[in-house]
Amino acid sequence: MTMTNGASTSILDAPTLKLSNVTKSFGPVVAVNDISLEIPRNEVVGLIGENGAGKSTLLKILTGLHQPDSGVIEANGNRVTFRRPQDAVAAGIGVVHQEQSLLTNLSVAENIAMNVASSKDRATRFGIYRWGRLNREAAEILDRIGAKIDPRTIVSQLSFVDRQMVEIARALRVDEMVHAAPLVILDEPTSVLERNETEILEREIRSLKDVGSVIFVSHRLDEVLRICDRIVVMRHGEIVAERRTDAVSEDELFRLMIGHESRAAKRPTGDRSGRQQPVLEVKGLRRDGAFKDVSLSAAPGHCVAIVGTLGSGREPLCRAVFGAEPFDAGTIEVGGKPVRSWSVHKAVSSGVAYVPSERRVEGMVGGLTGAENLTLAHPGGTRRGPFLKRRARAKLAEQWYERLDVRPRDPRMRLGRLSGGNQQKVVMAKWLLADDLKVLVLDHPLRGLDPGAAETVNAQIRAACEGGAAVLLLPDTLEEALEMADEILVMRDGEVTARFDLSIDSPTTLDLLEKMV
Amino acid sequence: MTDTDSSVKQTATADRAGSRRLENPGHRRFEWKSLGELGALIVLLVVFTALNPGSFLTGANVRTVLDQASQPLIVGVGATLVILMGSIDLSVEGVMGAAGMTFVLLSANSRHTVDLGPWAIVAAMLVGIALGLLSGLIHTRLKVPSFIVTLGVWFVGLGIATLLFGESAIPFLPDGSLKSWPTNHTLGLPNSFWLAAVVVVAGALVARFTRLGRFTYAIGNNEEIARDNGVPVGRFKLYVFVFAGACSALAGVLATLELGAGSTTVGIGNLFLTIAAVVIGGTSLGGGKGGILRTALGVMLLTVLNNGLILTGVSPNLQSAVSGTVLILAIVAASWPNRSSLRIVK
Amino acid sequence: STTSSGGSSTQKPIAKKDIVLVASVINTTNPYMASMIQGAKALSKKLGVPLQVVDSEGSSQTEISKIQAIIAQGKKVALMVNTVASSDAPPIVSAVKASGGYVTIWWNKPDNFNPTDVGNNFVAFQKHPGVTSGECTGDRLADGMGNKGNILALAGVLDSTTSQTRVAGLKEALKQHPGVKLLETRPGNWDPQIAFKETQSAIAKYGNKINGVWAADDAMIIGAIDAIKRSGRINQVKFASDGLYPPVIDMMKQHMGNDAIVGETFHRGYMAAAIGLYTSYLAATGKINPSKLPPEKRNSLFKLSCVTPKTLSRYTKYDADINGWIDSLIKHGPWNTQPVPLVGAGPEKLPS
Amino acid sequence: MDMWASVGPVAVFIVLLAVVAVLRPAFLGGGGIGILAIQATPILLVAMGQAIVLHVGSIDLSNAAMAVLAAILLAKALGPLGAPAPLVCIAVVTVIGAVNGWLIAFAQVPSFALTLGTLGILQAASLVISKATTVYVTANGDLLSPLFGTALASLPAAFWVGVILAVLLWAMLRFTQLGQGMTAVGLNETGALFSGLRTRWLKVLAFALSGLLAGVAGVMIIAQGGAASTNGLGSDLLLPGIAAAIVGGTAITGGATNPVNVVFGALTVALVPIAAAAVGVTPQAQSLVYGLVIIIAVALTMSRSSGVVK
Ligand SMILES: Nc1ncnc2c1ncn2[C@@H]1O[C@H](COP(=O)(O)OP(=O)(O)OP(=O)(O)O)[C@@H](O)[C@H]1O
Ligand SMILES: Nc1ncnc2c1ncn2[C@@H]1O[C@H](COP(=O)(O)OP(=O)(O)OP(=O)(O)O)[C@@H](O)[C@H]1O
Ligand SMILES: [Mg+2]
Ligand SMILES: [Mg+2]
Repeated sequence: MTMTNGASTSILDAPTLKLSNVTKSFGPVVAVNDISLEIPRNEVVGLIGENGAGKSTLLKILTGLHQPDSGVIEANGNRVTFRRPQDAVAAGIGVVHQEQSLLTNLSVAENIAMNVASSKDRATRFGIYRWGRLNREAAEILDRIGAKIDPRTIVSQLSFVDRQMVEIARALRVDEMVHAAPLVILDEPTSVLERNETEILEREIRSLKDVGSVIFVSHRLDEVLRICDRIVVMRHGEIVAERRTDAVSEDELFRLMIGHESRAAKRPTGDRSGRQQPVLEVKGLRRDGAFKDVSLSAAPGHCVAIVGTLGSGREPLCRAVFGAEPFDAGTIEVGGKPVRSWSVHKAVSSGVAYVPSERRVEGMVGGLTGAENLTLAHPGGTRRGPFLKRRARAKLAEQWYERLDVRPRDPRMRLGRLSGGNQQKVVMAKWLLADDLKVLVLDHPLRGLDPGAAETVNAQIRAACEGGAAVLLLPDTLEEALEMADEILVMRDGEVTARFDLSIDSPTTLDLLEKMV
Repeated sequence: MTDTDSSVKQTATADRAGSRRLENPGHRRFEWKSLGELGALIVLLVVFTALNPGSFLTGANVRTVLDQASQPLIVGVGATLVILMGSIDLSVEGVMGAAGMTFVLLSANSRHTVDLGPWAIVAAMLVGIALGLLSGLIHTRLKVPSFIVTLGVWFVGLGIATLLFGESAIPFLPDGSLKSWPTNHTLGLPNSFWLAAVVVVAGALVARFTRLGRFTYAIGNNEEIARDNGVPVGRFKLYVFVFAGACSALAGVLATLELGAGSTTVGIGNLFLTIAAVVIGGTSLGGGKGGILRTALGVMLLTVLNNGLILTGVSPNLQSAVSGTVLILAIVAASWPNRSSLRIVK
Repeated sequence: STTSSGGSSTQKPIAKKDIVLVASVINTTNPYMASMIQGAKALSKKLGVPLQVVDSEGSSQTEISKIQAIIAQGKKVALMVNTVASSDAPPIVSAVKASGGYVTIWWNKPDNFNPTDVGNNFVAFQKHPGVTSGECTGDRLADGMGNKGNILALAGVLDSTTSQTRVAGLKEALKQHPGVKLLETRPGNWDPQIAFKETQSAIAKYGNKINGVWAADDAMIIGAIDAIKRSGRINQVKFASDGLYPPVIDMMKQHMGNDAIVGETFHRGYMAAAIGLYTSYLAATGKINPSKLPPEKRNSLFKLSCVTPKTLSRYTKYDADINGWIDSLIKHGPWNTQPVPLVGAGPEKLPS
Repeated sequence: MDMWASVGPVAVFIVLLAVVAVLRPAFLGGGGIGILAIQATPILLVAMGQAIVLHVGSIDLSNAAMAVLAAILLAKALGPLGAPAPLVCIAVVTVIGAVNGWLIAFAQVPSFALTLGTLGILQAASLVISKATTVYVTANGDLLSPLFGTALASLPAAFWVGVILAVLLWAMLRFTQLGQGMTAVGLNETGALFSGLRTRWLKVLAFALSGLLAGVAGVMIIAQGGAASTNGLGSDLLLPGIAAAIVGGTAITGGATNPVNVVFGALTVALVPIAAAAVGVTPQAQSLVYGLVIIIAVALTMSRSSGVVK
């Protein structure tokens, strides 16, 4: 993949993309404040910043989803205005958004071609689809990134990871379409990827660098340092620092982002004597097609992490414990009592809590206020009989907002309006405020959180342990598992392949990986 | 029912939950389901044939059924596209009335108004297109839910028909070639059915192979994501409403030809029948899933049912109950295998 | 219900200038309804009293609310209402009574709800007997079929008393014609389109067995005739129905299908509307005192005539001179005007 | 924006009323408001039921048919049962509504389709129970006469019953756990489910309430007419009911309802035909005017807080 440089020598000096004084507000919130930035050709620029710093907003401006209130954008030396997403595509900008943006009822090929189909007449002629060509082109690009996906598959049939690969394929397609150097924007593409997919992506990013440039957003600082040439740090809508990768450390980046030093996470410090009656006991649990013969037990204050690759069945297992999915055989005991006709409602009222990975849909009701979300599951003292005590609720919410540093500190704001990290804090708080929390099931609780927010949430998890709850954790990374857990279960193809009691064993990530694949 | 943005994402979750369970995803379930409806249709055919040996499976009755199915089939093509897009069109009967009345009054008729010949059909279609455009514009520009816009346009259409009708005598079409065209046979089947078949096939091709069709599915899946993917959502919504208006208008002309006279209520009964057919066919009212051929199957199912009930002599007082029960059984049966503790249906 | 006990509360006559005539019809597109509006307009012009027409759009709710809206404007109403459903009568009457207006109801009212129970403001209930209509057309149809063969009957809306009495009359008539069999009664909802579809289905079911079609009114027979025409059997099937609507007159005049339409009844929307309105008007102006009227003038059955192709011309003359007929109405009063004089007292009895 | 969502329906109604008052001053003087309230009462009751169902993100196409069924049952039962009859009839349709909700929640079928089916069954039930004729109240009719016979502030007691029910519903949605749960279900059913709410039962409850209010509407029909029939008074409440709910600011997408505003929605919907007739629109053009005014009223009153409008 090399680009004929001859045609574009004249603009070779100009940066691929240049922003000058770009500002964007949503009502009172200034999401992007007077930002000037250059993305030179053949460079990978890392964009980091805590949740709500304005990263996604900036990128949405670059891809025609938002119009800036003021400021100038130049692409390859020419001033441009992106009124619609197609304008950005036409200028050679491809994007993987933070939230998945595939049309799940259409085929992979169609999704990959969607922008093209709506702008240029490559895939359609006189409004008529050329299915053969669509499928061929999609197959080529999927092949290039090593994704074994049939382009005719309907997206809803794909796993989350495969969907992400399709998104990436779509973003990469721009380089085939334009003659100028492409810019590919990746907004937290790795937060849902497993290790090997991430590696493929890294390889792709490097090869893209040869022809164009990349903007890469991630909260995993090690990743950013590995992949990027240059790192831009955002805070409160502004760029607060810009560093070359070789001249910066992870700690420094952390400080630049958050404003203080990292307080390394440590294991929860509950009573871990193991003699205590387990508060969660799973015996021989089986769900056809998902997991089988899973047994585990967790005492109060105990944190059990489950690691495994995609399809290991750990997610359905967690959902079964929470009553959100049925199981075919085996028993679950919560607080010493075996559960019968288990449902989410029963789970919640017996003190089981679940922080799902799909926060916006499953974790919260975006249209309700933060305070309402907080008290949805365990209204406790905020109601009298069937009636709500609105003042008591407001007070409780303010306390928790304070404790978890939720910003903006206004519990009357609709939760959907908060940034992801702040939403996640409220979702955690919803469960933590229960009087009698027994089991806390956490599915990727730190997904998409900035390190600062991650610390807050981690602290809350530890607090829950101290309060006597058992934690069932599906961590983002193996490191997270090693840091947080008392016990690690490795799952593969629905079965537990290994158990490590961290008070006895001290496995390395390699030990874990070995049992996973 | 219509979904919010968030519930569209909920559907996505439900999909995911479904796919988690499926050993071999892809199109298998899809086909099983449509076979189910086909099976139901065959069962009905067998039952009614057994109950009415001499009268049900006769050439005359088959032609009657196909003729009666023709209007809902045509309306169903437009209705399916609108529903696939996640909207709904309640204006069907009003548009049929307005278009039908326009057609009569611009054709040779007993009131001797004007005779534009075939241009009367064009004018009627234009009325339908205009009403579709009205719905689409109000819906996309003023952001009023399609449910309420088309409810209003239903009355607007009826009002236009009533105004056109005025206070004079019923306008009749003269006996002759045009009026008898729908029930005349070609290759043993009524022309009305052939017309409907052409519209259904054309609609199915549009849905599968054109930008209009594919974008309709895209919008139905998730309007915001479709927009982010560069689909000009407003424009294509407008096209679909116009398309649906044209379908209703065509059905209105056909109904008027069949009746041989102008009537404001010429579209009566088509709305609920068509929507029931769309649903029985398996097109999701939330949008994004389903298809025109499925609706055609649904229309045939309901038409055969109605016809069969009449032939079998079921009391007219009970007929609506039988149709209602069949509708409920059909949707419950269709969604029974998909039940799960997390599924959201509106 | 809201109606208080009756009696004859005498109310002062209302000055002509304070009166507004109101004619409430079920819709505006059915020929019978159109004719009712015509009659109301002609009477209004003749009397020099303003008229408001209420289009109920087939809905009880709309009917009642529009009538009440007119009452709310403050004028005294002299009302003629062809009720959408018989259960509409009590609320309309009580609203009119409360405002001091006068109402005459045509065609539909609850059996146990009578003008005499309400008082002067509910002047009268008037109709043409349904049984007579059904008997007349049933009889002609059977004769027209040569006293043998099978009949398909199309009724109106399922819960309409008008339709039910006409069907009862048909069945009564058929007792005299043992050779003629009633295959089935289907609901045509007073609608040509539905009647058309029902007839189509019946043709599919009975095929050539259908020798005659009877309908509870002409709107439906129009749909039925069309369906039979399309099946190519217009020359083999006979028709009879009620109302002698203009399109049916034309078909009869053209001897469609060898005089396929063998029986009709003659009564007119404009006559009914004008009689009803005029009755209310007379009460409003104090020209009649309802409480002094004999029972048959409060709950009245008016004549309807049987029409055959031979006698058609005797009746068509009236339609050519509606104003002339209105003159004769004003001259002879509501109960004595040909061809629709009062013939009896309600309630109508169904044949056992 | 939020401000407008709460006063929009009132404003639209007042403007419409003002137009009528200016063009036909006699309307207000002649007790027009009282008449309007009478007409609005059944619409209001059905519309509130619809609003609650819309609130949890579903729709009920069968509630008008339930009102008619309740009226027919009541006409038959009032004589023999006397005073308990209205309660019995309301209970019957409440159960029918609950069954609707149960099927929708537990068989997981779309409410639009299911209630379309129930509509057919209820119509047949009405026809069979009434033997396809009008059923009259034979005795004890005076039990219900105070509903329209007595007036408070020149509005009939029946209307105030509707208003009180609206306020109760409003309080339920705003001040109770149950109401908040319903809101959560309407906004994001999955999220509500994952918070441990009994979402399915909340839906059942919404449909049961729709049935209950339809039952009360049935009582009003009998109180007004003293008789009921399948195609008579009440049979055409479905569309005005939906229109009133939405003109009253109810979001068709769920989660946003103010029952008190539905009162003004019902008044507006009832006023349109009256106003059209009063202002002198020809009968032929009235349905056209009705359609346009409803669209405009909704365009003015609907809350557009959620981005996507379907
Ligand atoms: N559509 C919108 N309407 C209102 N406010 C918005 C909107 N989009 C973003 N914001 C606000 O703008 C700010 C920046 O949000 P943005 O999504 O750009 O943050 P981010 O840096 O991408 O955070 P994260 O790491 O959580 O993805 C936040 O305060 C957010 O609440
Ligand atoms: N038995 C199975 N048959 C077919 N596909 C399966 C099966 N089990 C899992 N899958 C596929 O694997 C995907 C993810 O499975 P699962 O949720 O169990 O993985 P996980 O280990 O929880 O992943 P993550 O690390 O993302 O939490 C599902 O979407 C599903 O498509
Ligand atoms: Mg972001
Ligand atoms: Mg997973």
